[in-house]
Amino acid sequence: MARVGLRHLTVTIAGASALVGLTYLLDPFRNYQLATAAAYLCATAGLTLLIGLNGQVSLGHGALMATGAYTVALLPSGMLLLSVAAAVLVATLAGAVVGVAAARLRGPYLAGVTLAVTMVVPAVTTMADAVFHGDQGLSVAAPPAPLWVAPERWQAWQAIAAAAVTLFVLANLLRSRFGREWRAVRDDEVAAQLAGIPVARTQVLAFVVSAACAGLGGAMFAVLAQSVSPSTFSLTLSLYLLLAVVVGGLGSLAGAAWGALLLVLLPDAIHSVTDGLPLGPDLAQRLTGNLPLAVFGLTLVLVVLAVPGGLQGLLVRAVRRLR
Amino acid sequence: MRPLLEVQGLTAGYGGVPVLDEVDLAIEPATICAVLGANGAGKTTLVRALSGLIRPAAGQVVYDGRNLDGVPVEDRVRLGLAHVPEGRAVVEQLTVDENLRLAVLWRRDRHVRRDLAEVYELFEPLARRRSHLGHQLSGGERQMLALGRALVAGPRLLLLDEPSLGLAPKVIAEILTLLARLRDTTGLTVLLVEQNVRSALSVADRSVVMALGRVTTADVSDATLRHAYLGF
Amino acid sequence: MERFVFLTLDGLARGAVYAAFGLALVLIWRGTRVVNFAQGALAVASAYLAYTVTGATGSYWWGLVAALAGGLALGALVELLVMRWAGRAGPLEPVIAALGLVLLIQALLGMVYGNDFHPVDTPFARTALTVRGFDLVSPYDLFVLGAVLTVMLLLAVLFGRTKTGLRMRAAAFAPEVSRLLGVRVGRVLTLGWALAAAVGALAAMLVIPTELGLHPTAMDLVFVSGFTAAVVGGLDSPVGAVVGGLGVGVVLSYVGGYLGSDATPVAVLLLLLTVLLLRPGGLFSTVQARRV
Amino acid sequence: MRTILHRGLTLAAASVLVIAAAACGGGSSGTPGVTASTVVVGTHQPLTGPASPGYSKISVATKAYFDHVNAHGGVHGRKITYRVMDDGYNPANTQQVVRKLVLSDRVFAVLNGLGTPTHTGVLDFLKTNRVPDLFVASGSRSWNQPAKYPTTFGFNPDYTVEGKILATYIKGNLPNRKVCFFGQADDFGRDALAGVRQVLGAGTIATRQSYVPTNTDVAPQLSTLKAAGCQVVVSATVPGFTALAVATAARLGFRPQWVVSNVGGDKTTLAARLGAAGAPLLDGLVSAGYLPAVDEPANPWTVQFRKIAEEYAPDLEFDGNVIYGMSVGYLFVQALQAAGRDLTRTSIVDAVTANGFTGPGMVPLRFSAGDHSGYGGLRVNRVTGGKQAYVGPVYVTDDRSGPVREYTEAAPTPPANAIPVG
Repeated sequence: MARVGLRHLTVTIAGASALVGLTYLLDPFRNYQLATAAAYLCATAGLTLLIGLNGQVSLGHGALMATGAYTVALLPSGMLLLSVAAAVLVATLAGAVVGVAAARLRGPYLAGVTLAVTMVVPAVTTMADAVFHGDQGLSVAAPPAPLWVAPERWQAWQAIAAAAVTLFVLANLLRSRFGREWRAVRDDEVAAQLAGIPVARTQVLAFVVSAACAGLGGAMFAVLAQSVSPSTFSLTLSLYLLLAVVVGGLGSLAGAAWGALLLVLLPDAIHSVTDGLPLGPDLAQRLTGNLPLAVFGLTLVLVVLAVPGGLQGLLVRAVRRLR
Repeated sequence: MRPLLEVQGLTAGYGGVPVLDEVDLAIEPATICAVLGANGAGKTTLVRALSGLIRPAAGQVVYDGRNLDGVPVEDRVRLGLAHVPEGRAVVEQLTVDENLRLAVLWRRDRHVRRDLAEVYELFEPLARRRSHLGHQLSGGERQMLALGRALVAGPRLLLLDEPSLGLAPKVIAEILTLLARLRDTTGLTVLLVEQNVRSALSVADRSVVMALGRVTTADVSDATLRHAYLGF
Repeated sequence: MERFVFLTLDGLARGAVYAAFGLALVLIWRGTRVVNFAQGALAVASAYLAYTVTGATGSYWWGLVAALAGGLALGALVELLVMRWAGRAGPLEPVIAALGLVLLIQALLGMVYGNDFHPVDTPFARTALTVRGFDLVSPYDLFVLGAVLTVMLLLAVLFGRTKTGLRMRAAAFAPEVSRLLGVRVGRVLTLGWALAAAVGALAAMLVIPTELGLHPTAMDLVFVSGFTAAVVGGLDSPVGAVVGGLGVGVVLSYVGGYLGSDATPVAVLLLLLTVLLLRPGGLFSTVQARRV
Repeated sequence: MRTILHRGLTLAAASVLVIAAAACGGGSSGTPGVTASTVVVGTHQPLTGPASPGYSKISVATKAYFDHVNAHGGVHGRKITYRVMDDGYNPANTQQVVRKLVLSDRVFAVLNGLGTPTHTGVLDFLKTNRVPDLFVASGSRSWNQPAKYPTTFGFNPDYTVEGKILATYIKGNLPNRKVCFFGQADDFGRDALAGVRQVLGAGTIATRQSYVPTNTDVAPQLSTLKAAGCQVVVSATVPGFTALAVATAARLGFRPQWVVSNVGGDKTTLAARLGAAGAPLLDGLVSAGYLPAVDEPANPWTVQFRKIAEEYAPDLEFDGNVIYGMSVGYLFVQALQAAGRDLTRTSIVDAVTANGFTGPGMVPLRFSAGDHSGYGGLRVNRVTGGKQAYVGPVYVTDDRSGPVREYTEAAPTPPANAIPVG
């Protein structure tokens, strides 16, 4: 166990160092995209664990990210590390509350409750307007980057660090007794119960862990954007997270990484393509904005129909064939 | 006489693991053929392959001179091939009457009403519980319903998967007697999958034993079979 | 008292639409164990078709017919082209495919019709009938209630009294047994999707004139309410969808009227939690709900 | 374990490839986005999603205006390239697209970024990168913080100014009526209400109701207003909800005098929302504006803008959003001219701060070293017989307790071709 942990640590440090090295090759915009992808990764990794390993579907992870983001925004800006830790703690508590309800519910019923949780976010920010400042949101004064590093690179480092911690913790959890119990519960609840696994507790725990990851992702969102507002954490975000983990490859941390990368790169890539097309003003007006959405939607449908196991599954098969 | 059902080199399985390994089998019309064998021998897989629920990896099934390859499940019943799956598979959310009517929805002829009435005559208890839901029935009643539902379609070949499972000996005897009677009066052909060897053999014209996905003993006398299968 | 009556009637008129929409979700859930997240987008697409037809013929009713026919066709197409092939890897894949369809359909509508709101006329006046100074319902509200009631009766007859309905119920509860009995389950599922999409299209036709107007995202919020309604009622129960829909409509109206519009999402969450913690499968999750 | 390591490294390597392949160097010296023959500016707009109706026309109109200017030789020999990015009114997308504009496309300035929650999120980023952030499309007061955000400038009169002017109209023209308020449950509604109270007095609002954009059932609120016997309803609403409120009130038999905020009071937009059957309900509606109106066929600005729209965006339906987009373009061209031939980010910020711009707005902009808020006044308009025409005097005021004053100078007239003369 300890040896596995050590290996995970080595891999994590190696991977994170490679990415930090990468930040020196990228221009500031790509660094910001990398930072955003890393922030998404915190959330998608937790979500893929919840869905892929525990079979629970949540449409509420956007709301859990919001709890983390608002925590960072509301705490004094001086000690970023402390506010991020507090954000994870608050999201964990929120996850525990939702998770207790979730342990009793299955499939679409859980989806329904988590959907309602997502819809509550803007309502709460409006009702407690004095604290959350409604639709306009709050600004986040993150400590500035050190002078010797470009701000976008610094942001990328922060997000990479958060993602690395998330992946390290999750990888170790998956190898532990908890990980085995999660999988057992997903495969066959009754059998798991007969084998003496406390099913409800396991499910609550899975929800709590993934909520903590979402909280960290949300906190990073706040730091990167230097602001939080409810429309960032709308239902769309929750759905996109879901899309990312499925298209990336459900249940695998690598798949979560592909999904996170996709969320950032795909809209941008499609926009670049449509930008290059010679279009009349009327056609351009109709296509701008709509064409990327159409391509995104079509991609999703095609991946589901033609690429089971998502991108990671595709990659694994390709590597196998090469050998 | 030409066999009603001819199986040649049938190989099938789930997810690449073969469960049936080149099975050959032939059943004459108006006979009862018992397929015996231990749990996991491949009996249920054989029946599912015959009715088309799983696609065979190799081999062929010829029914009444026609190769069934590519004929979907729902068309096989139209050709006169009825399958009563293991565990009776009564649709619990439907009433007895609905379960029965479900089996004749595809029929366009005028005798549907008469055939339904006949089944209710044949299985007295069902008539009394006509409007009860499937999940309210006892095990015996469910078996009657499943059998009646298969018969009302007017099949020529009946595939019965473990009809005796969980039933009282008296009920089992009644069912088997009925099968024998139908064979003699209407010329019904039956493929009877059973673990309950004694009762199966009491009506079977012929029996085969399956083990590890193959037909190991075909056309054997009572004694050999008993020896091979039960060890006495 | 006057206000209470008003809010109740207002809530019921909206709830009827949620009920119809929830019912469409239930139809598909029972047949395929899929929550059709694309239902709102399909319904909006049908409503755009109606918009075009009404624009060309000048008749609301031809538009309504076109929406229903378009809903049938779209539902069948989605089942044949996408959903039939999407459910093989796991339960989540159809959901993702449906979400992909939402993006695709909304984007296509935006390209064809533009991202503007189009006003949609109602066939009856929306002015409330007043009885001794009380605002009661409008003729249009009555039309909505009547249309939803008619559809429910038709569906009840279809499911309870016809051969097709028997096939659909059997295929939903026991697809394999149904196939063994000669039911062409594939066709039945296609029909189920077609019917559900038509019911969804009707809901869209009824609700869009009362909201901001026709827009690719016009049904997003209705989807959330309709889904909530179906979950509260129990996804396996058509009766549950109807009760859930009316319940959600009335609760939203009371909360909006007495506490303020910003509190309604919180009320929805509390309603869901209360119902589901007492009955994790929804209000009508038990045996008696299994009959249509 | 080796597989995990392997996968990790594969992933890292692949990411390097993907991102590096996508990366494109854009290193050029001098002012970003400016060459001898071009100047590139960018914007974020809701082209898709629920906020897109109406607003998605603005950037098309601005672009059409720039095409018109480019066809006449550009500004100081530079053609204007307008890069419009869709953010779907989602602040997270705004973050991405504005960074793409600034860091990757290297735009000279961000022009007319639309929306309060969306634009609030990029203020700090634009400040850090010293990007001129001109003429934000929203009436929030946040854009007026010269000390904190020295490069950000507003455009719209803020909601408080508007509230004060609408209240002045009520005081003068609708005395002794029961005045109520219906507003969006955020800064928009709050700031407008503050302005109304400033003029009418805190205790004079009989009943207040609010809505959230995610709940389209406004019947409960309007039945409350009806029950309270409101005669005048001041409505701080976006167009969709103005239309919804007017239609819902009508079906409840409630016909108050509507006094609607500028952002939600454009008759063309509202009539399109209400349809042929509902449009007559708008008769008598009072709102306010600060730009030339669609229904003023004789106004030379309207004539010119309509001509430009017909030439460069022929399929665009001409409404208040189009005039708004063209006015933004006109103001930006004025600023470019004032910044001089040697265009830098500092020179344009200085030019905007120096102000002195005239037209197409009928009141002056408030820009100065200590004030970055946009237009400082409005003129009340009224729908009569299906036409929305200005009535009464032009008013100017501030967003605090200053008085509401009449502005008496004549409205500016457009130069030839509606291109400002440098």
